[in-house]
Amino acid sequence: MKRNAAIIATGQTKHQSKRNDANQAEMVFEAARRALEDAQLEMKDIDAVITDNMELFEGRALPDMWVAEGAGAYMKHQLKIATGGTSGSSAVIAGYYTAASGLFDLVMVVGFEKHSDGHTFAGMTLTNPFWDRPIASAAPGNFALSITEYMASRGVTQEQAAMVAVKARKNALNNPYAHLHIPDITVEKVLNSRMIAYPIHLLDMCPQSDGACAIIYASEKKAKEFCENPAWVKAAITRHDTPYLGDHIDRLATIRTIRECSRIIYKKLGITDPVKQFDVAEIYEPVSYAELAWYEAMGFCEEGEAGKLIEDGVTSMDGELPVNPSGGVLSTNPVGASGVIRAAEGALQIHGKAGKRQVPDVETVLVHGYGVYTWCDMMVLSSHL
Amino acid sequence: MSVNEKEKEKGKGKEEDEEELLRVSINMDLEYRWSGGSYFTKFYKAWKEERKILGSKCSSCGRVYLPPRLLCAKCYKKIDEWAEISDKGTVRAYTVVYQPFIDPRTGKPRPVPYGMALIQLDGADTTINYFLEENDLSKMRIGMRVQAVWRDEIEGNITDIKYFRIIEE
Amino acid sequence: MKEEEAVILSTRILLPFTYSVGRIASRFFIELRDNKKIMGVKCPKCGRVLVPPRRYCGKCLSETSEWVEVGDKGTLVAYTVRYSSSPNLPKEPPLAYGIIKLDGADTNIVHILGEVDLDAIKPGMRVQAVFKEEREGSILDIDHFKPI
Amino acid sequence: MGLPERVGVVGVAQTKYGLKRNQTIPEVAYEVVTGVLDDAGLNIRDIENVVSSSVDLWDGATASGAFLTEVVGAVMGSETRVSEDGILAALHATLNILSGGFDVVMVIAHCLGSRGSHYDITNWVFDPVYQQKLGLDYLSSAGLQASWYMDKYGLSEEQFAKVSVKNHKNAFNNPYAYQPLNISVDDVLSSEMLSYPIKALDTAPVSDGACALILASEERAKEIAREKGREPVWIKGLGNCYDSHYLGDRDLTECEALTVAARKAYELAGVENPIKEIDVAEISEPFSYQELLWLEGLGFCERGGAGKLIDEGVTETDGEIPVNPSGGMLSGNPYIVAGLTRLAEAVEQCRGEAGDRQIPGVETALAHGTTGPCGQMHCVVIVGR
Repeated sequence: MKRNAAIIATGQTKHQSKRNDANQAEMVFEAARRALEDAQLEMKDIDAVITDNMELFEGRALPDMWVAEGAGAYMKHQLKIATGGTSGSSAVIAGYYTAASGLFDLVMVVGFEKHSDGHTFAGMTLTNPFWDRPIASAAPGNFALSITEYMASRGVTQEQAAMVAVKARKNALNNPYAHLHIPDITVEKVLNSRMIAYPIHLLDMCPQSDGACAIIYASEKKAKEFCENPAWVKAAITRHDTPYLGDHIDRLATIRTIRECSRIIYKKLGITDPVKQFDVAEIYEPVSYAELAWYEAMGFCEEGEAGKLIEDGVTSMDGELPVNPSGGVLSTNPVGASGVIRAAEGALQIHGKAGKRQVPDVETVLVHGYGVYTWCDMMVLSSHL
Repeated sequence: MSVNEKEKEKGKGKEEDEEELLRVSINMDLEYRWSGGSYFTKFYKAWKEERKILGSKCSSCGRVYLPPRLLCAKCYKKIDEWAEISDKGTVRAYTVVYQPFIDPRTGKPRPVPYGMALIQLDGADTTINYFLEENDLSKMRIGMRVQAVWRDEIEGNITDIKYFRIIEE
Repeated sequence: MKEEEAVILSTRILLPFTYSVGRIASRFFIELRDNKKIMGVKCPKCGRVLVPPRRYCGKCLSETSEWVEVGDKGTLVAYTVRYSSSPNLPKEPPLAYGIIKLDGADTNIVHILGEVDLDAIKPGMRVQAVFKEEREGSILDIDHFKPI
Repeated sequence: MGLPERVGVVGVAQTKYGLKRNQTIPEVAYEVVTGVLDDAGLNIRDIENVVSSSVDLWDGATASGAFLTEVVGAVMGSETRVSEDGILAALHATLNILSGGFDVVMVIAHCLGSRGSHYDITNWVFDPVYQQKLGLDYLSSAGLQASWYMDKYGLSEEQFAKVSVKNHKNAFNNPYAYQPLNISVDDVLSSEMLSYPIKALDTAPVSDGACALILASEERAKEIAREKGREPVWIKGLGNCYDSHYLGDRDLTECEALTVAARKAYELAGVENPIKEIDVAEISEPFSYQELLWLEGLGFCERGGAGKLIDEGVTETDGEIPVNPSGGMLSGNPYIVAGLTRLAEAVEQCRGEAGDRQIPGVETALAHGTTGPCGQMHCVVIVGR
């Protein structure tokens, strides 16, 4: 990169299942206002706005035409990013390039989804009608398929997956913005929850949330002006793969996009032992099993050792590498916002503003976004320029 | 009840009880005309007229793809060969879906539960996700053999296959 | 390949959406529905009275809070007469739309013009809201604006 | 001031526009991908990132950018999608390069306008709270804008019709144009009234197609162009600006967002007097009156003065500022693609490779794209030699 940029502020709504009191644009407004307040900025200070969401989940064409006004885009550079489940993380990366372009100093990125307005699962089935649209079964069904393969190839158990679900929901109790707050969560409770698609129990799956999340980037020359501990972007990368579910045999175990992103980013930054060298990871785990698969792909453990990693508590709040102190996607999932939330939560850890979910002395954070069966975005944030 | 519904019940705020908050209903009814292009046209012609399943075969790496497609992404090469694929295959992954959701093709909920699998048809390098006749989990395993059960009337689209049936070989 | 040779699939996307309008628009619609009143909100920063009302002023991004009743009468700023049909039109074409500056508002409102000779519509003419008999709490509770 | 570094356009390709009712999205896209690689003399593996532009509701599928992943060579590659007019994808690709993130980026936009219903889809752009239920779409809202424009500045339907006559005539020189037509002002005036004052021949026909560009950093651009015996065409300035969504909030006759976008682009490009310094302009005009209104927003004349420009032949191919020698959108470019087509045309003009539509001695060209109803968002790009 020719220029640097840092995340200097964040803002999010209290994510919940149904926001009757606010429409889509108003939720975006809430998140944007909070991000401005976090940096003590006025909207006029912002040079560019990037929005993202999933159009067919709420049935909108060019939804930014309506909602970007809530993000303060009036008379500014604005554009909307949409790449499926990775929309949020793609918008985060787009914001980074915008802030590092030398043309804009302060860039607002806002992602949102208002599932209660729409039909998320229906939207997910709108694949190629010549092929699998009549069969496509949205996130639970699609994941369930890949999970039966994954369990067979790696010997992961339902109990181990449930431990991931429990970790996420326990962490969420420390996050006032998280959607699900389930104080009495236990492995038994997860395993006894309703089966939505074998072997996924209801509590193995992410919720569907109404929510918005904003981050503000600053260029190198402005970052220190508005933020004591800017979260500098050290690397960002995207890898996509073919768009048919059936192309990806043993998808979770192989997930070559995450492996490739990790390999490139780790090489660039000299990361040889991610569990030791990252202080926090905020990763995109729509289902408990995915987090285990991503551990392997991200090199947090040896192949097939993900179950042991969660059992040993390595990724819990007091472990060596806390994964998703925010509660993760398993606790909060407004899809278009989820990738932005990962970056916001990662940045909050570096800002030292993560409240009860703060991990001490955070210097390096891994941020990850996931969508469209296998697509991957990755970013590393650091307290050091 | 889903997590969302449960939470809604529990978390019904005081404010919401006192305050009338409105919604507007707008029904989406959009019609689209999709062309099969060169590859789905060839595929469904063979499917309808000869009851054959054809995969796109990359002449460079030899991979056989379902669904048929314009090019092999691995070789970045346009595909012009075809390979005949069996309607029998091996289950690589399976599930039973219990979660209901609206099918946007009809605007109505899709009936649940249903069995579904990723099936590697004999002769293909990729899998097809499709319904299983069976929806009893205890009868499913990875590696089991299945065969397509076709409808009597073949119209030339994917739903001409009713489902895949578990077979013994 | 000739067009008629391609396999064609006609698909529909059928989904019943319900959009929450939010607290501010709810109040606006309730006033339309229950009291046949048209309400705006005032931006605390720039002082504009925004009609229809919203939670934030798009120009200042400040939160609005002060309610102001505006008139049900106003002045036509611009219009069109829509002739070509579309399933989305709330009335059969030809259908006139107007951009209307309501008395006391700083922004305009777009709505349908009715009880009007389509050839005699002129910018600058005075118009007044005509409410539906059966009102449900939506922008269509105003049936149309008529010339006065 | 100028751009921090130079970014060059080293490849352009367009499909012939028209009804491609027998083709799929990958097929339409593949034509311009191979075309643009060939034009630039590059291999698909030379492309470091792809910025595509498409919209789910136009494509009729969720995350429909995925239909491109294989054909743009982004399987295990880097790709993102901007859901706007394609010119914004080019703008975003420019930021990608300026940031130093990539040296060679492909930009591609596609739209099969004939796949869905234009009236239906554009109705879903309007906010569901106040505007969508009124049945507004791009056509009715354009009628409001056009009649207001006539009323305020005294323009006439004849002047709008002249734009349509000019552009359909220009299209005869453009092998990619869909509808070159020999029509008279009377033909336009007597064509079917769609939404007063807009008549059938005042509107862009429904069409299908795609357009692609390759952008590169200064050094790479020079190398790539040298191989083809060319100089790169440089991005000299760009600006993009978003306006309020509610039609009632905007003075639709002033197109303020365009003025702001143009000012930014001119500042970067060092343009002080556009009509003197710009040799040719390609402007997105889905409706004939918009070419005139946008000319005012772009500062080619005083407010209300564009009628005189068309009356006096200033915007004809032999006039002082030829506008849309390609035939423009009125001769048939789909939404989403249109702005990128304008940029491709501007580049061809600067190269001197625009064939029969070439304006002699072009040094500096302007390309314009717009998204949303009544030009809610505008993007201006200045390119030059």
